[in-house]
Amino acid sequence: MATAAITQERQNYLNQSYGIKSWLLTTDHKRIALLYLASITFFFFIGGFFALLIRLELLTPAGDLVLADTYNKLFSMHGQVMIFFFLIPSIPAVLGNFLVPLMIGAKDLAFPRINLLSWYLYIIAGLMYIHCMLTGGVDTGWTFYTPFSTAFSNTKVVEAGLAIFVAGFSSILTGLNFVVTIHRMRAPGMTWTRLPLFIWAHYATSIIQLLGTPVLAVTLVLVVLERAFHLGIFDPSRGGDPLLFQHLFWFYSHPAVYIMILPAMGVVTEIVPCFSRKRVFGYSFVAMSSIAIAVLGFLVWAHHMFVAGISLYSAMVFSMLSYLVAVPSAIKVFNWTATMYKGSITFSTPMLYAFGFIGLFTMGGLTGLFLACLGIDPHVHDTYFVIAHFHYIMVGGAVMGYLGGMHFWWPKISGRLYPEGWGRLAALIVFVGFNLTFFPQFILGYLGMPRRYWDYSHSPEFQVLNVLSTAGASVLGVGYVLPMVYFLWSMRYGKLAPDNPWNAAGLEWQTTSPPPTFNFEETPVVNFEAYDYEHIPEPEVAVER
Amino acid sequence: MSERILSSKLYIGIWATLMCLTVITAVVSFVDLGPFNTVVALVIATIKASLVVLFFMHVRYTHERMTKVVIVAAFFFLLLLLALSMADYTTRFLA
Amino acid sequence: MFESFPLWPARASTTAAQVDALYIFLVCLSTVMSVAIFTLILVFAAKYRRREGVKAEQIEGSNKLEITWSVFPLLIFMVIFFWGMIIYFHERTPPHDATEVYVVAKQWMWKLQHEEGQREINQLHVPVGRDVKLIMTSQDVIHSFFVPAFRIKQDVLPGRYTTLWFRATQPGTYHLFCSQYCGTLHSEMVGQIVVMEPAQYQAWLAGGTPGAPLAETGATLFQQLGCSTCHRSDTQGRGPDLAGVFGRKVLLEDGRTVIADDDYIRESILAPSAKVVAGFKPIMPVFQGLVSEEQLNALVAYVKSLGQPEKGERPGIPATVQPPQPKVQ
Amino acid sequence: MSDSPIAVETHGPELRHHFADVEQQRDAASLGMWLFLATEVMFFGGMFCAYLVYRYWHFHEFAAGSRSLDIYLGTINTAVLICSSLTVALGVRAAQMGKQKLLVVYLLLTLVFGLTFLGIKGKEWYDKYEEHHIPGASFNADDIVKEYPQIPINQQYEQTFFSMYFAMTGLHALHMIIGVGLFTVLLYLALKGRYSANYYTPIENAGLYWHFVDIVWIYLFPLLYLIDRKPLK
Repeated sequence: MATAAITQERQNYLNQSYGIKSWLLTTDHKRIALLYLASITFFFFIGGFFALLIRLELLTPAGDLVLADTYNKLFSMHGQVMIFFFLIPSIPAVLGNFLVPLMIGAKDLAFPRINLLSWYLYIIAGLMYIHCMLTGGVDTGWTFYTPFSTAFSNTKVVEAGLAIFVAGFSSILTGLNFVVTIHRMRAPGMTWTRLPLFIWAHYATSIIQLLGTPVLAVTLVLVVLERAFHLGIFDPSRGGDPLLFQHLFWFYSHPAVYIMILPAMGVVTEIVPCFSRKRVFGYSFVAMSSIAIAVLGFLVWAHHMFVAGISLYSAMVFSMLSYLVAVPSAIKVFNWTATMYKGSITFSTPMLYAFGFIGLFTMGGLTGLFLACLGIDPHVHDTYFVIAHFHYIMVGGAVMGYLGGMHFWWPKISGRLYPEGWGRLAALIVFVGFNLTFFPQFILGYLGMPRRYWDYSHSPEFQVLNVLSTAGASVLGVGYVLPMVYFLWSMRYGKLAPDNPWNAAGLEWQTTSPPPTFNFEETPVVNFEAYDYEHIPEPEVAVER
Repeated sequence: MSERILSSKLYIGIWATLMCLTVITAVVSFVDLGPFNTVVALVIATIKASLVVLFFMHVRYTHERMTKVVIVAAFFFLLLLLALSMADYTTRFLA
Repeated sequence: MFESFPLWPARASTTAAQVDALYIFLVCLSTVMSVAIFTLILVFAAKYRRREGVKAEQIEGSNKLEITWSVFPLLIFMVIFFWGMIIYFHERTPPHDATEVYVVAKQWMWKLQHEEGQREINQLHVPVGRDVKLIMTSQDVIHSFFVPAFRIKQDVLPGRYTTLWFRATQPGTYHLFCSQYCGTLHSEMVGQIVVMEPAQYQAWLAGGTPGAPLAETGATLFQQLGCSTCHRSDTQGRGPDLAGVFGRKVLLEDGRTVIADDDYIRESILAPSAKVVAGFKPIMPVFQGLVSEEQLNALVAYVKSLGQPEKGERPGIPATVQPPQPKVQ
Repeated sequence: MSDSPIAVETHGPELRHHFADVEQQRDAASLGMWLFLATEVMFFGGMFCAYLVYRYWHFHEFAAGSRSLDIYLGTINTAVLICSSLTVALGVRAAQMGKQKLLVVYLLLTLVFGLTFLGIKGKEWYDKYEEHHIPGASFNADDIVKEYPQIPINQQYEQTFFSMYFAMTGLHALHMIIGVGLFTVLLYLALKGRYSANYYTPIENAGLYWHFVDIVWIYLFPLLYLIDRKPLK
């Protein structure tokens, strides 16, 4: 392994060229990943700010901090920003963009210019959305339910819809790029069964992005047409069926949950073997479960509509199908656990996040069983139970995975080590803060507190749990700011990272940290299986510390 | 890829078939076939679409397995969307 | 400040007991499963933490285990599914003899009307132990009728009826929430369900604002709107005789049959041409925009009250009428 | 699967640096294009789903609305698009053989057919405007109700038919406009002699796009124009 000093002198993708233009016109997937990192972090903190205001408003039962309309805009924009501008691009567009070519031994993604285009589309969408926020915002909830969105809301529905439409194209192009890259750009010897499971997860994610996103796009187009040009498609007073909107919307938006969680599962599947020094238990089952989730994920959407007025019989079918998709998720959890069996486990920050992910995802998944259940859902639907459940999946799951991955690959991305002690502390704070924020919401939900309530002075019995939740949110906020601070700090002051600080398997660790512009000095030839930890020495204690 | 170059006669033959089918489908729509009018219209449309895909889009001659996989996958998911949505609409008002 | 701090909602309907039982089962199951997984992880983390000189043991995987932990959860899931399905079907099939209450939702209030004519706003009085069926529609956007203490919820849609039923078991006052986001004052679209002992309820009915029974209001409207000129009991009417239609199968002009339920009658008033009864022409005027949701409810209640034909089995069902002329689909 | 080594560093201008060879690059471009078309299938699929639902619910109105469309213009437009598909296919063939002049001719012909289609479509839309069949405040289907007294028609549901008609043909036309733009650029580049028998991927992929848009119309034609043309009894 090269010593730190030599690493820094070598040319890499960061010091290859300088200046704004070299970034804004780059086609290097690694630089584009960093562009995405900066932009999604920006939106994460905007969405987080909205969340903060929501939690503050709910501290007291009365609607006393903001106006009702403001509150409605806050939760709508919190949802839209977090989902379309943070979670969906988070792992794929940052870590996936950075790592997919590296992991399969390619010089770049198949279509580097389209990759840059997709970032620009994201930025255009972001600017459109910011414009929408600054000129009044949108109050439809992130779900745009008709006929409220098309005939009743007097906010900027069209602008928000078009912004998300454009963001969708950015997401489609990213997925398209990944699929082609994974099919066509693998290094010699990198067979499908040697692919890291991170790649399998991204492949599955890309399938959803390709086949689901266009349906959302056309649905938003129809909403815009109905609102702006008075076509009668979803509005019952113009002959339409509002439930059709919900069908089309959830056809994308349920699989979209898997766009958010599958890549995080991929990250965890890289971290757990590395810190257990073991190959993944049941490689092919973990790989296939990703594909199964992607496909089955398309069959379950109407479980969001059990009380919406759909037919009893289709509710039955969708409930049963929803249980099918739980099986591959369970398989993954069991396999991660089994991977640790007889390992040689260390507890670095990424591993702590992986533990957190498994724990929170398990709870999120199990509460999903409640919601897919025809007997329970009518009571807990549209209550805080649902809020808690999907935050356990999307924040407890996806964001934990994202942070774990950021820590795991930070040395590769930046060429520097983050402060391990602070990292562990932040992981702990995030875990504690998260549970404190969202666990009380399960109880609130079963008690019957509906979601999207600005004022609950008619039912003050909800207050204690809301106070707990708000307290947790402030802890969680600290937990999220910390990594940003020490990552930024480490870019300048962090110790120089060796090429493979964790002694991890995988091609991305065989190149330098940070990698050169074309990733590998020589095209790697793969003659080993994935997670070949048997033949890799354990890392020096220095990193472990 | 390096596709085979097809003869222009083949293309023109396909084109002529497509034109004929277009006329046929328009004419047949005026004949009362009961519920089969829709079926015939859709079958003809599917034949036409298949001709375009297979010959004009060269899928018949490609050695790429993935192209076919992508086409089949796209229509499979489209069918899922239609079938599962209709599962609701056809049974919604059953007593 | 914190008057009460409940962790479990009141349980005040027959459905609530069923839902709670399944919920408790699921909570136990989830607890067992998560505790099992967390324990395993913690035990592995402790037992197999890195030690000097001890190497990890490489294990490829095990098909047996994989199949076990796929099939076994699936079986449990199917139990949950069937259990849930039974409750759902029960909850979604109102008993035939239930007392009916018409609910009209609008931004941001609930308007309710009893069969007996009492109108209420944001409040519903019901007696203990009687089945109550809610027939609901919305004047504007989608709302949702949610009573946590009854564990029931149903979205209320514009342009059609949705129904919900319950049988209250405990006297008391319970929350009524709108749980589908419906605009600015969504969180103020709340009300109360007052469950009373039957005797008290009778007293309340007697003392409440007098109003004509819903069907009676409907009958008046039926005359005023001129419906009765065509819908007559002699066979001269240009529209089908409505006596005894409700709840029966009706043969349509295009060969389909439908059940003449609330939704069908509603649709036939608002958009008469959509499902024309066999043997009649689509000549009825459209009443969309001419009648309010409340008037519509009254009309539906009236048609319903025409109820069963007398014992003599009048051929009240247009299905038996011979079509006067062949028709195009 | 191309598992060929990525070693060649020197390459011609048409090979991008990160590909191993021209074949890998072309395979990638082709797969990318097909995947894009798959997303387009789902994009139109959402609308087909809406169409199917409402046609099932409001069959009479859909049938009457369909009758009111101009079947001659519809059929002619279908024929025009099929002709354009032929010229595209022949254009790709010309490119494959490196016949640059022929390529230019076919590209031009395609543009002519494409614009003809849009022109006829525009005429049809204008007719709808004249007939007050454009959904919105001024929508009025009295003429249809009068013309087909045998069919029970609800004007609101009739509006739904025309909403679907405009949404579907509108988004199809938008795709046509994009296609015309694309082919204009190709024409310009072909005139500059950019394409050869070795490099014609853009022609081929734009051709795939054009054929796809044609296929969408092949379905839209019977679904919108031919719902029910049987003689009324």
